[in-house]
Amino acid sequence: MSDIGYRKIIVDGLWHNNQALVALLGLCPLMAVTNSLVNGLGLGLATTAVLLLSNLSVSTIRHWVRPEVRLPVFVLIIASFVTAVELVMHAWFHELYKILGIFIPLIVTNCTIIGRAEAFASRNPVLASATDALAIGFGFTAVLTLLGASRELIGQGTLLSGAHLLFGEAARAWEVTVNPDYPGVLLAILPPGAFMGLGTLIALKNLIDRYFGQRGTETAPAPTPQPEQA
Amino acid sequence: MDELRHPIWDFHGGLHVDDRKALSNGSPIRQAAVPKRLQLPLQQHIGRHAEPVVEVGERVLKGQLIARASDYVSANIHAPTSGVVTEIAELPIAHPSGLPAMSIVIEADGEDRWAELPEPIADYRDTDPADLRERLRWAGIVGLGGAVFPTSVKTNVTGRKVDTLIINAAECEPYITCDDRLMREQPAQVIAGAEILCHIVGASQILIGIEDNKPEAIAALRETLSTRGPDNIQLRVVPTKYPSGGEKQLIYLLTGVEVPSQGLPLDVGMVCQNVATAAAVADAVLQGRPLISRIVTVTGQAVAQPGNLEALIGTPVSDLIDQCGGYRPSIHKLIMGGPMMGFGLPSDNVPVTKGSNCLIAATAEESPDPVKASPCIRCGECVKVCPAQLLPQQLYWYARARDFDKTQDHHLFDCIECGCCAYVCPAHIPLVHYYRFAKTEIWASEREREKAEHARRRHEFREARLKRLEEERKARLRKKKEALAKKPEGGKDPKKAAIEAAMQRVAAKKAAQASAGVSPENEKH
Amino acid sequence: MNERAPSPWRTALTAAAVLGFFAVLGSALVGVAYQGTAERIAQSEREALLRQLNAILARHEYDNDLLNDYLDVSAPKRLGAETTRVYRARRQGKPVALILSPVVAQGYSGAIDLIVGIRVDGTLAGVRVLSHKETPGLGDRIDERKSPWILGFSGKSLDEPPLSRWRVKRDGGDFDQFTGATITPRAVVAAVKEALLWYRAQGPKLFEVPPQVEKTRHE
Amino acid sequence: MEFPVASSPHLRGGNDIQRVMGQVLLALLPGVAALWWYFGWGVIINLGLAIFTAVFWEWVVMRLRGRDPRPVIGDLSGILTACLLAVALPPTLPWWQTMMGTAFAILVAKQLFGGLGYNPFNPAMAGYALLLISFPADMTRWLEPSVISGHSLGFTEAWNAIFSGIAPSSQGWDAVTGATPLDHMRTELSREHLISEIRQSPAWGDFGGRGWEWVANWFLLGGLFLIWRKIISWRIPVAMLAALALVAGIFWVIDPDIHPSPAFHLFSGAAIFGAFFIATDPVTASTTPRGQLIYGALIGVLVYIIRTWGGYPDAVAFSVLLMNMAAPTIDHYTQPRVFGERETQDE
Repeated sequence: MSDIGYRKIIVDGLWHNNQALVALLGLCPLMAVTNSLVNGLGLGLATTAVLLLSNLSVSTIRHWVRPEVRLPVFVLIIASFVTAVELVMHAWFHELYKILGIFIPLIVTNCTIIGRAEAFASRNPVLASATDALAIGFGFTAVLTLLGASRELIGQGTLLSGAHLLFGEAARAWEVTVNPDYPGVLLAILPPGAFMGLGTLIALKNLIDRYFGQRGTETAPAPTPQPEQA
Repeated sequence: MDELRHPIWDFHGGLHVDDRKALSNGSPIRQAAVPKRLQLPLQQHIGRHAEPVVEVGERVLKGQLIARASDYVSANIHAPTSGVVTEIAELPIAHPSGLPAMSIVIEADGEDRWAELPEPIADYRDTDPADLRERLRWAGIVGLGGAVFPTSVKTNVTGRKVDTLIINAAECEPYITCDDRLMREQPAQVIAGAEILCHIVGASQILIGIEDNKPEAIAALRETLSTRGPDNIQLRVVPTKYPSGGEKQLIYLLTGVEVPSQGLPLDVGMVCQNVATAAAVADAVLQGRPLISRIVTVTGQAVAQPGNLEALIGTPVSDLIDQCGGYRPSIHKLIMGGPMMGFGLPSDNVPVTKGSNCLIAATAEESPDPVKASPCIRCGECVKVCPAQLLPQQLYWYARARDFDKTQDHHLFDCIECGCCAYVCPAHIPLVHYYRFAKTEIWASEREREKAEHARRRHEFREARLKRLEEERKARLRKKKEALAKKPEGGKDPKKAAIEAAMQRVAAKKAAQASAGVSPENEKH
Repeated sequence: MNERAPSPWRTALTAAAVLGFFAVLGSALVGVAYQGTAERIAQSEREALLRQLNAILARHEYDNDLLNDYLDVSAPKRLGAETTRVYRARRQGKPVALILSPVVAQGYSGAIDLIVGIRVDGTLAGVRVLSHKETPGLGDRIDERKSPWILGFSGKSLDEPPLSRWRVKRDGGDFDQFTGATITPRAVVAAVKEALLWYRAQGPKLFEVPPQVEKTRHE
Repeated sequence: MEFPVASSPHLRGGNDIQRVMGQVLLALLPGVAALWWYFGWGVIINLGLAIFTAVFWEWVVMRLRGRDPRPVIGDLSGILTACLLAVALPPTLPWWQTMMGTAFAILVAKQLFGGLGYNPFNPAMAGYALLLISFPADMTRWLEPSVISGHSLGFTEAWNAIFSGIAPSSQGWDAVTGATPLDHMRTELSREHLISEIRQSPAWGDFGGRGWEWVANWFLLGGLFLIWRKIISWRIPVAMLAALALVAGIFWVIDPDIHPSPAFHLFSGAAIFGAFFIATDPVTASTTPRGQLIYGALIGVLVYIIRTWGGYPDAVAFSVLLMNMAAPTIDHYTQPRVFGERETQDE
């Protein structure tokens, strides 16, 4: 346990074990809120916050919790943090909170969080667990943001619309309109667009993996990724 | 008219194909010339191959038994003419696999001298059906419609009640006219055979099913029937539709009774025999002749003079083609059997066998080469024509995906491989090919499973036996120790004791084997 | 561990204790978070509501505590909703405008909640959509984020245009409909007209009622 | 002599996919001609655009997959998809929308799933749904039939409208476009007009809208041709139309003032076209005989439900796509009884 490669934790969390693209976890909120960049980013950050807090606490208490009550305890911890995060968002990001609606409390059901608590934090030291939480969280956030951005761009031809919801009034001007005459492909911001968008992102990731995988074998034997030491 | 009083039930699906029978149905049956060299494969029937009873160099007479049925489901083979056995070897035969098979080769001496034949049984009505079946078994008669199942086995209805004998005269495949000609020229022979079969299976009535595209044959049979006394034979004319000659389809057409899925006609109290088989039965019983020849339709656009030949079993296909004027230059394919269910011959250097009812020398227009299959569009044409009411496109889908459990759920084994689905398929998918593939795979895995099961059982027996032997050995050692302890001085000669012990061991081993039911032979395979 | 198996009772009790401990801990965390945010949340709610109202009536046009000067009225026939809250804007004690929330219109696929501001002289201060279920791309252009159509109500009254022309153009009125969708704008126009008619009937006396205590019926 | 061998049967029926698709294309002709008559040249331009796009993308995909594109384009299935889609589009739809819808139909709905035979959803309707959801305003902007407006779009007018967005009249789009009968009916009903009042408008014919009902009739003719040629089975269209008529009939009997008659439902919108040309797409429909009845009937019921209570005026595309998803399940539970299988046999 002492020689955990932080580099590997980070790369796995962001890419090889990306929760949205590889593990296909947390898809319900992912599909539902990614109709704009800001919504995606907002939910991604909220999820990351919960993930970090839950990983930290689970890792801290990992030696004291009996196996038979482990899962209920984890759920308790996660639910508490989610409620706290929800309250905080309600207080300081009111409009975004209204838009994200039910998906904030639903973070509690996001399998990523209980999954990381169980698979990683309950077996690894605190610092490693925090790293894992951040890597996984940012990996998830990146997908949400990317999906939100592409759906927003295709759907209504803008980027960063509603940035003030997250970054304050000053960000109102950040909104980019690519082409004012763009009619917008509504399908992209409606639910079917989420499925197609996510499918395309998964395909893209596989394509990139294959491309580098092939190139790697052609030039030099790339270090084969070790199976995760859990 | 009998047939008018009875409804004809129409089965689901089927095809109206151009029957192309006019090519050959006008030609009376001719005797084919006795070839110089005859090749008789040991397996011309369903079941185990026959065992040769002659040796190379041996002289044989016409009708002499040259290979004996080696099992219950097997058939005798007789010499079709007199001559010398010159070879017993693996030679190419007419078989879809294209693989060679063990055959007996006879060099004809041209004398065509008959061997001594068994007495005719003229009073067959007073003869025990078992004796008549024995005669059919001796004569090596198999189903001549193409199925080549031993007739003596099929007519063994011991313990089952049979009320109807169906005589299959439908001859539904295009091109084939050998049964048609037989009925036109020898109707009495056919009827006589039917009556003998009726007596053997103990049926109370005979129904002859014939397609309405053979008016002359219908007339000839009717004429013969009209001169007969008892009225238990009915001729029923069915509309021409392929595959009305399928056993289950014909039974349904004539009686409205469905043979159960994966069952036999016997399950509904019926036995079905082909007309040519009936004629062969009449030959065997009334004249004591074995099955050494059959009528073969030689037809197709690419043969000069299509016709029907009575050919000795073992005659090379090329001989028959030559006797019909040879190929035309447009020859493209040679098919044995009907165009729907027959198989392509890679070469004409193969013999006619008991099941060879037809040879089609086809031009490319008649029988085009398969084109590249397109994807299935699930149009459902195959569902419409399937006489077994299957879902051919689903079967295809699962067979292709090697999901054989699903193919069986979709009743793969009710498929009669009639080819209707492939005929109508707009995507040109060789559907029947996929079904055969799936069936073969399932059979193979079944055999594997049986083998594994067998091996497992054997292993268990062996383990049990070894354990018992070990226990016995320990017990003996204990006894010996006790005996030694009791009699330290030893009343017996130690050598003698050792021999006795060895003998005991052998006896124990034998007993163990016997109790486990494993004989050394069984252990070998 | 292996030699001395703990009694099942002991195991269960320890487990229960651990679970209980974390339950208390979690509740404490939520409690603290609630305490820390309650005030801020209330403030955010007020700010959000005020932003909505200010979008209709600019901040500088009134000087009273708008959020606390309201009536709850029930006029379902005119305003579409069982209860509509009426905020009363005043400047130096004089009536300026009423803001009605919600006014409900029956759209193509369900209710459309509107917020309608009416100045004391009977002209419209503004109309906005609070929520709707209209078909994306067709009826949803009543939303100011999709098209400026809804902003066109500002300054209109029952005299300008005249009452008979409070319809969409297709029906011979003054208001644009959207291509492909007539039902939605028609419903909104009708609802706004009804709200104005309600105001005309109730008149300035609405400003005289003391701030909300009970629901009063004003048909 | 040596001969080539092949698997039985050695005979071939004359059927092939190209012939099937070709006959469906042929059967579209009367309906297309009627559309052209009532709505002008835009119909033909749309067809051309869609066919061009479909062929282009099929060619590209086959090249990318390293296969010969000719047999795939030659089986006419892509062209048929393009035609079915184009026929359903408003005749002045901007060119890039037509091309986008066709590209989606061919690339995503058909080729991404593996091409002809592997697509779970009807490609033409998938393309249609994409366009309707994305551009509902353009997609519901239909010209008035020439029998009402007294004017049929000439080639140049249609060309300009499609490629430059120039309205084919000096008074703008509103002067030449109108609500489709279904849309009109629903709008008027929402204003609490009675059907007897609504039907007094000259825009109404015998069953549905003037002009529109004749388009439906000509598609019906093409559909009957397909049944006669045994290209499609009667089950799906009959079940679909009967179910639609039955449900509409029930409501109509309850209150004919606010529920349009069954005949209106049958001869308006895409009911007839959909029943014969869309729902019957063999790849995506149910294939068992009983399954086809269920599949068709459920489409009919869904059409009524979505038309009456849904967010879009017509419903054939959505109903068909929804039932496409259900087709494999329906097939599974409606396998025909195999010859000789006992009725009582439990499985």
